[in-house]
Amino acid sequence: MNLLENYEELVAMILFVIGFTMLVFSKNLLKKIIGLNIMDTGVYLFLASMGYIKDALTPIVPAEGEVNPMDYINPIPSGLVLTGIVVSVSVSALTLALCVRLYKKYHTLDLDEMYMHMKKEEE
Amino acid sequence: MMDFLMNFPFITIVLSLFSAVVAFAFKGSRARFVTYFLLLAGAVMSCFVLAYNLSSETGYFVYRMGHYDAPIGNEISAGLLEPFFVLIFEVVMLLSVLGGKRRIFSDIPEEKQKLFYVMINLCHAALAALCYTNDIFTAYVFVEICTIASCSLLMASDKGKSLIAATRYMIFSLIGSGFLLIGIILIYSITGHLLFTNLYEAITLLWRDGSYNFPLTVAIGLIVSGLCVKSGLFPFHFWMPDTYGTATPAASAILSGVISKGYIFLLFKIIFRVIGFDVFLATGVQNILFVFGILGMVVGSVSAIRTKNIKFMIAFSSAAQIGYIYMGLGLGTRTALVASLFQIISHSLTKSMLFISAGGLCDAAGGKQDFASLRSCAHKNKVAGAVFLAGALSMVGVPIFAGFIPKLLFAASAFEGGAKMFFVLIALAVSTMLNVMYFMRTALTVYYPLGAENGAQAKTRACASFAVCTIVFIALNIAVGLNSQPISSLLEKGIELFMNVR
Amino acid sequence: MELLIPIFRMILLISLLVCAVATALSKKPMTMIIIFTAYSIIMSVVWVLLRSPDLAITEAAVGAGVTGVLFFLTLRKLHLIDKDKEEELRAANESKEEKNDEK
Amino acid sequence: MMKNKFSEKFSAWLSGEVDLTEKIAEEKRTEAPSRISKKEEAEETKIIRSLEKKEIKLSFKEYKVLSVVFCVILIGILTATVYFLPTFASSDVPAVNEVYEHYVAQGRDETGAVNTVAGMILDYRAFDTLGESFVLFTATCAVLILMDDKHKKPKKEMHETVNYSRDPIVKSMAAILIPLILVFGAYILVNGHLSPGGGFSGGAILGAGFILYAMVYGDEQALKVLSERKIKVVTICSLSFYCLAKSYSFFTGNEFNGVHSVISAGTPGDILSGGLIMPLNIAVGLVVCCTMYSFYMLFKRGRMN
Repeated sequence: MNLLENYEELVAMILFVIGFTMLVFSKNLLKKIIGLNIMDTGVYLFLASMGYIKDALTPIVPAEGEVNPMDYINPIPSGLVLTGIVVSVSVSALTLALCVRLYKKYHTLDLDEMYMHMKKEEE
Repeated sequence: MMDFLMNFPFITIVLSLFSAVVAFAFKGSRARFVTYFLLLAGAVMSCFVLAYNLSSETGYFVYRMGHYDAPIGNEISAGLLEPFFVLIFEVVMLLSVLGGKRRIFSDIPEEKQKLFYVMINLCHAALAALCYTNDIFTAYVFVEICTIASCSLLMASDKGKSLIAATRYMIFSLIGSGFLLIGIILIYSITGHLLFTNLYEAITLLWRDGSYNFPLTVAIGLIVSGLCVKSGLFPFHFWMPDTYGTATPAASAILSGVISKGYIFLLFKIIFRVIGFDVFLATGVQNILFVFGILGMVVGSVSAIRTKNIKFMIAFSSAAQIGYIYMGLGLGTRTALVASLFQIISHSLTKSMLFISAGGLCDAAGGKQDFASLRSCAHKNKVAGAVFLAGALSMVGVPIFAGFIPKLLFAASAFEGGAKMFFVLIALAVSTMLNVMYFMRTALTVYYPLGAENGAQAKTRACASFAVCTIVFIALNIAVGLNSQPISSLLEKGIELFMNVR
Repeated sequence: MELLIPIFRMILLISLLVCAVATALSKKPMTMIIIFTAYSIIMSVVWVLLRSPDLAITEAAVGAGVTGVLFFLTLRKLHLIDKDKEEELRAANESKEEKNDEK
Repeated sequence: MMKNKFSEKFSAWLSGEVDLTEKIAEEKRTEAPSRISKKEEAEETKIIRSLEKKEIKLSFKEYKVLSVVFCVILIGILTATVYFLPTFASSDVPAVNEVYEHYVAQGRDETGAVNTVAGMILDYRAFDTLGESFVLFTATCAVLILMDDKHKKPKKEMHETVNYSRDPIVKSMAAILIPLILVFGAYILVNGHLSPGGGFSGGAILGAGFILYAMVYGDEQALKVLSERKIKVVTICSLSFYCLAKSYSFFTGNEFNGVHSVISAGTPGDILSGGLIMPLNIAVGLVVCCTMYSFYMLFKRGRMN
């Protein structure tokens, strides 16, 4: 119940907002893509810090014997983040490819400028 | 033996994923037939699942994906609504792909047509998974597949315009995905569950307890707004005209008729099965949806009047129609919810029909989309003109067509809505008026009597698959319009299941 | 030792924030991407501190490795790297000329 | 007069010539309705276009202001949310519940995987992971749609790449590093159920190794080793295997089908244990590796051959 104790989550949320701002505001398409990546890592950091337990170990259990769950961190967020990282790399590859094609066509990375070029072309 | 039918939802999903790989392995146009076959098979399987659920006692079953039960493993579930909507989506996709076949050949470079069909398979898989899933993170993964695949449908046309539209669509979709993801994770962090059933229990308890009400409200708001951005509710509808206007007709029909509806269905499922409708009403998010829905209805229609491009007009009309759906959700009464679901069905059927027929009209006008060059082109392509007229009548809400029923239900539900009644009725009246205006204008334009100067032009022959598909579209539309009673009672039962059976 | 780890964690988090802001503010695409790669590497160390080595390996290979390579290839396709180089070369030449003049 | 004007306007709009909102164009038309010379028409369209442009700019501006406000609100809301969330690193959070306990305490015996994360993503929640590998497949197809210029004539690259294989430092370093990277990737891939890592990390490392190979020895050489055909075959086989294997385990997972899975978990800790986890890890790893490598090739060359 405290902002100072939850500093990890706070940083994650700030990263999310920075990324989001870049994704929405910046005119440069490359910057938008980087913003997307930062936004996603912010979310993943938030998720992974939810699974962290103080003084607990990596969830690789010994091959034999009883296992006390409290000795290990929560494996669920790790699995979800793993999925998320792969999703975000595929999305950024696709967006980068779009970016290359658009630059070849319009010689700019600004979406508004491209729009203008397109209008001109139509006329 | 009957129990074997319970495997069908999972078979639909995995088979369509598998068929995407198979279509990728094939050379040339054989990928097309894989897609047709899969959509047909999917539709048949959905029929069986629906029949099974209608005949069974509970009308609902949960299927384990793996060897472990609910909180540990993953599962999918099917009630009455899920197979019904999957069936509608499959039929619309099949008809759009068949009807837009000729334009797919002419719009998309030959070597990319195979990949276009691969993407349709993936869209199909993702939509089926979105409808059937019972796990919130699985829903996110398949939302991403749906996003990438639908963006690829757009950019397959390989023109500068469609690439820009695809980029815009992608950016809006990614904003939506970001919101959805962080909402899901907030919910996970305060409940510790990912499966719908357990989430519902945990959230109901938490809400009664009251300790996490603020994060819960924020999470619900983020999930709802993420899916709203993706489906194009009013303040986020900027991407719609470009996206739907520049794609090949089959792609725009699928994007507007199926994919945005898939997101809306997921939203319904999350609201009823995860959040619980009582908690959702208590957060007050539905009032925001109501306001934006009504604004969307009016603003979308006004924009549709102002535009000069037929496809942009249909796209803006889409924005208006999606406003209806959210308005129903915002009203929150039982009749309004049925009306919203009915609106999803009728809009899905009608809008894809309009896009396909607009493609035919534009072909007849020499590939141009503005009204001036579309003048009297319905005489050249009679089938497309007739279908467009039927679609317009359905959109406007003429009885016997499918579009009439949701408007009737909305008007009926307005009287249960208390203070919101006034706004609903006014918005319905204004929006219908505007609808009539722009569809009348289009119909008058395309049926403008042939003058001396353009009367001599040759008639373009409509290809057979186009004619058959569009006729099936009209037949379906009228069938839904005439048999509204069984469908709306099915929807009502489905909502009952959504709310009460877990 | 007990005290050092939280401090290390804080330092890493602050540098994450600094990197994120720096990417947002940088003008040259090249700088932007290099800082972003650094951001990914710091992130993978953060994963190790959060006891998720799976994520650390994946982030290092995917975030810093493959995504970085894809960004650089994009820059190369857009001929933005060469522009920077040309400018540098021009600047170097000018400074040389200035030196020559001074001589 | 007013009525007349409006009806004229309306009929013009009906026939698709003008928009109701375009006042200037409308007035011009009414001024000289009898003869519209080409020049005037051109001027008219110019005015309309400039108006449209202004409108676009204006809408972008409004949109920007809206998003600034939106972002500020977002920061506030999210910070407030963090304030209300459970404390970081404590074991008293909602996420530490029976699901977590089950995964850690019984995961080893039920799935046979010592690495709980691998057991979780490939057995308990395998449907997610199936979707995830298809995200990669979708992205590969999407990049192929965008970048594949196979059917156009290959253009000569403006800036010829430096051939690093002649550089003694790069060459000897690559000769040491590439086998190491590949072996490390394979190790992580195969040991996914025993140690940290698994399909995604191992596959990404393998892919990075192949990318390094292509960078040092040139694309042609790399394509001789890992050609387009091979990549296609490997991707298709791995994904099909994944689909079939998971269908089998989903199908047998439900009792009413009357079929029981014959795959046993094996002895935890052995290399051949964990049932389907190791083969699935390898399949996922191969898909990831091929995807990363084909991303590189498509971005670098614009084609895969």
